[in-house]
Amino acid sequence: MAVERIMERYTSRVREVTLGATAEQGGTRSHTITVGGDSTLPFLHFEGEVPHRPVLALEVNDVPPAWHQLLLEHYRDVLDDPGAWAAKAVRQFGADLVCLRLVGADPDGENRSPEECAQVVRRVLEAVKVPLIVIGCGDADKDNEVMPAVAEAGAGENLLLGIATQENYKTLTAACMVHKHNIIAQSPIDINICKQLNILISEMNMPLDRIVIDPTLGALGYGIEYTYSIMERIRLGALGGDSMLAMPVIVNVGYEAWRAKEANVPESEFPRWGDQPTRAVLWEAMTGAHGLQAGAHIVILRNPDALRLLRRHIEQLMVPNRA
Amino acid sequence: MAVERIMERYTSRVREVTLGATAEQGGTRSHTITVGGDSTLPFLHFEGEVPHRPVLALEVNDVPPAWHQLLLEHYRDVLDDPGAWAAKAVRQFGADLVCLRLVGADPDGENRSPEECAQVVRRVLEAVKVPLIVIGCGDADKDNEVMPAVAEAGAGENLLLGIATQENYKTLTAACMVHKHNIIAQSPIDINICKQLNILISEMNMPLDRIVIDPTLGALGYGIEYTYSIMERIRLGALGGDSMLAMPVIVNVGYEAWRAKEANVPESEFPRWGDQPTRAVLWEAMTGAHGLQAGAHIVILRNPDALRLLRRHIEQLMVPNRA
Amino acid sequence: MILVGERINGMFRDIRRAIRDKDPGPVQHWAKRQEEAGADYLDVNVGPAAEDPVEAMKWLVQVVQEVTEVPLCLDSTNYDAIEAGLRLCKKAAIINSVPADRPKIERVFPMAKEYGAKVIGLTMDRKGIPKDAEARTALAMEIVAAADEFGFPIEDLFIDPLVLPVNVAQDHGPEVLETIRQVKNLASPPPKTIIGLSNVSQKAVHRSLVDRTFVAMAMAAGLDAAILNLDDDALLDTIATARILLNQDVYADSYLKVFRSRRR
Amino acid sequence: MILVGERINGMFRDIRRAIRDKDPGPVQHWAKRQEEAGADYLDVNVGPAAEDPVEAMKWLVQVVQEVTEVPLCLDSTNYDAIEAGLRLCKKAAIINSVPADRPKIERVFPMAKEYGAKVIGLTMDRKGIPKDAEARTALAMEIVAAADEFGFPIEDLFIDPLVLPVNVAQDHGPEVLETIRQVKNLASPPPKTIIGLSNVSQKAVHRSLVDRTFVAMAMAAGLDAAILNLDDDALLDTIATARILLNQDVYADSYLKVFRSRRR
Repeated sequence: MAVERIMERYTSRVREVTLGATAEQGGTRSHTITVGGDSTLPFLHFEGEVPHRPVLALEVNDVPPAWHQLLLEHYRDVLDDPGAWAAKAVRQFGADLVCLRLVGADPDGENRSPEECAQVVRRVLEAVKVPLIVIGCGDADKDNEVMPAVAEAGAGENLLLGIATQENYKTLTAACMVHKHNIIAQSPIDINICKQLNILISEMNMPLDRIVIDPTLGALGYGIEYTYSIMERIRLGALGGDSMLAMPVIVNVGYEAWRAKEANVPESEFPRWGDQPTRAVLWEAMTGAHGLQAGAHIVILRNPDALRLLRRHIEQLMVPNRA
Repeated sequence: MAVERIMERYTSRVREVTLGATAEQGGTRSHTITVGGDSTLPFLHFEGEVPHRPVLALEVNDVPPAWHQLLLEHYRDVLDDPGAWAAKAVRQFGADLVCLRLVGADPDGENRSPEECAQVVRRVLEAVKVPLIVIGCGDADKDNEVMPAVAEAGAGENLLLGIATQENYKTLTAACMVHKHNIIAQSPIDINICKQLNILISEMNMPLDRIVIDPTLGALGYGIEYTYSIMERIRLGALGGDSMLAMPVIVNVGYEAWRAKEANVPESEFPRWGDQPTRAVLWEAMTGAHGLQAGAHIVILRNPDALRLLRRHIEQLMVPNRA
Repeated sequence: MILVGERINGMFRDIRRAIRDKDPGPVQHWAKRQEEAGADYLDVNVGPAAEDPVEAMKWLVQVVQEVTEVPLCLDSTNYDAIEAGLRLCKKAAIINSVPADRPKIERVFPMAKEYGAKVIGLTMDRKGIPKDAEARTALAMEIVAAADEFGFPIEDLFIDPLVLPVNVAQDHGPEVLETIRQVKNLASPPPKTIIGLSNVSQKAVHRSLVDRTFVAMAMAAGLDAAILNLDDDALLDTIATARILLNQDVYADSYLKVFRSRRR
Repeated sequence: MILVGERINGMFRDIRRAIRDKDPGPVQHWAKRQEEAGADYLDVNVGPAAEDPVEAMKWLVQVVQEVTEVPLCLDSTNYDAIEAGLRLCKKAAIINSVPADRPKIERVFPMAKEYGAKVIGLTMDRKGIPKDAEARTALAMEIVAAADEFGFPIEDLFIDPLVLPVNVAQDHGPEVLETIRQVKNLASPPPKTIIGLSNVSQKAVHRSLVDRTFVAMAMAAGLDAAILNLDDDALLDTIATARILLNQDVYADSYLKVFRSRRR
């Protein structure tokens, strides 16, 4: 019996966003990276186009982070030098891009000045030639001082800057508009706030093709199913013509996966959970794989071993499965 | 096989309106007449109550009318005296009430003064002791002069005065309110205007139980089916709880039936239509019977022979048909 | 449309305080005000904060009945509170509500029969509120069957398909509308349908617009009753207009005014 | 919802004069204005008074297309006028309309195929507009069958169940809503449904209220398109809200603004 192949026809597609700028575009990157453009659900090549493979970023901090030993081992030689750290992430571990997190700006931590932060960004831009993501320390007021300086320091480089939230998006949006960067719009696993934030940012006249959605991924075991349903609705919205949801999606997998007890506790504490190093890698990789299945275009990781696993996974997912 | 008897249950009923006032009520009538109160469609005694039998009025004019010979024959001896005419209508022909039409007020006719008209009303009130209906000449401006005088002349008698229309209802309503009469609210075979007019009248603070609906009956052969559907909807509205449609209904059958060619043309002109006198009586009686079936509570007639036929018909319709 | 005023509810601060301080003022204010706006029933809910729900319900019922004869809709998950209220009700009340949960069904229907009360049945069970219309209707069917079993008249049963806020559970909206449509086919005569309208706009902007748009849609699907904000004139105008468009009231140019003043 | 702007119609005095005087001003004013309000199509009707409907239609189509790229809905009972208009249309148009009347069907569907136009089919025949939903749906079925026979894609067929003024034909309202519901079951894929919304409030008071209440009800029944007054902001807000409540657009606090600006 012949099986009828039911295919969906979508009217729209996810918008493309390009990160980085080459010399002729006014920047210093060796190449640009374009994400998005999908005209179907993730990896359903037989139904529509998935023109760009998802990209993987490794996280770099401006100060040595309080990460798990297992992670720190990979970066021990470069923890004091974000430029060297970024270079290692790209050259040794094969990251498509670098996500620089300016933890040092935190007023409860080192409380670095905007100029110091801008200096770090310059350093990293010199050290690597891939497009750059820069994320603030998370303190809204401080980020509103730091990020404009970062945007200025990176002028011409077409950075991806974050993180804009519904409560705090105006300063960052303005900085991105003035210096022509892209913006990460983050919502707390809530499609309505996600859409509303995109509207608010676009109402400041930010072009829609310079916004990337961070839907706030839950890690494996921590609400990952709920994130999936939100991300699926975002994609369906985009495919159905909702221009305020038709942005590429970024997910912060390293950060979320390592917040989970399952990635951190030693085997001695939960013998039945098995070897912790293996488990931690898998926890991060599986969280990332889930993000891809749900529609992520940029995945931020911490563990180079997780990156390696995901890289192979993406290759398989991108094999055409057209009818 | 047992047949299931499906019965409707209505939540409301037609409002009762009482016409006339006895001495102890401040008037001079020998009795009052109450119409309405139905809690079902016309004559479905098995479904609800039909507490009052419909009543029949005969039309009396204040000046000799240009009626068909056949009609005039019945009234030849009283045409010049509305009081005597009314008395004949009641005593000889058995009318339940008299409908005095003040044709003489017409500015294009005798153009009688309000006081002259009031005088006629007084004369008729003296001549008969049944409740009285008084209708103006049809000229809106003139009726607005005449009817207040009539209302004053009939103060205490709880008359039924007409005709209020959507374009001209305020003066008559005010007169009815001041002198405590009932009002006829006429609409042109249009349930929406019918309802709207009742609303307008009631917004002047006229009590709803002093309004009688004249839906403008079409004669047999002249849109009678359409009138039926409007009257049916009025009744269904009343039974369904629409207080602005829950008024008793009056129909002007004599006037309408005699406007029809079928009542008037001699047999010589249309031999196949048969004997004109018989035909004219039947035309009026059938139009009246239709009005009753459609839900009329007061039927105004001209021909005493038609009245006699309808009287017998009503007796049969009022035989209980409860299960 | 049967309109149930939502305002006498301990969720509102003034009513919560009134219950705490035994101050009849705010309660009677809203009782009168909702009556004037045309309430067919007044919902009475002691709120989650009431210390003694039974006493609070008794007090509310008494205080409300001092100023109005509009019948009540006793709204509580505490059936002792409801029963205490029913004992005091001068007119046949509505019990709000019972889910498709057997022990609660067994408590509610006999009580409703004893006091001649109507009942609101919720399309939810112990597992919660299902999303799709079929599952909601199946739960409604369970309640209809239970009513039948207890000899409770189906015309006195209101099925509430449970409206959820549009800004967090948008996909429930069409399912609720479809449930209303399906429930009208469950029995002959069918049960009535009712919704807690204001839920749909909870924490949304343009609350009145959302409420009145949804009520028109629900009325088109066959809605019989709603618990709602009678202080919202635009909402009442929409209901009046929907009734006209559904041919439930006869159109007249003054239909809005007539609808507003129908209780006076 | 596919929104068709109703304003370029010789029934309106300014357009009638514009056609008579060959003055493009009012026509182009309304073309731009309706485009800005979010029109997906612009209805173009020369009106009953046009001396030469064919020439008038050609002129209207040309004049409108000078200022906007919004596709057109050619509205006439004169099929020569429609064909003359189709020849000039730069984008696929809608033919408004064909009744369930064989000679007209035989004229319209081949013409629609030739010009790649969509078609509005009316649920009426030579005998007029039936009252009840079943008879309306039966006429819709005839048109669907005809479309099929002529190899016309059902997705490009709009069924218009013919809304009548509420103040003279109130009993048609619920039948129209039921027809919309039934038509969606006539084929797979089903034909689309469309109404001439402003008809419902013709000569009624509170026109905007009546229009927007009815459109919400019709959307709940499955309406796909409407020919309407795009100058009515409250109406557009209701449509935006109904789309949210039907889960057709994702809710965001700014949804009204987004809906209004979706074409800009």
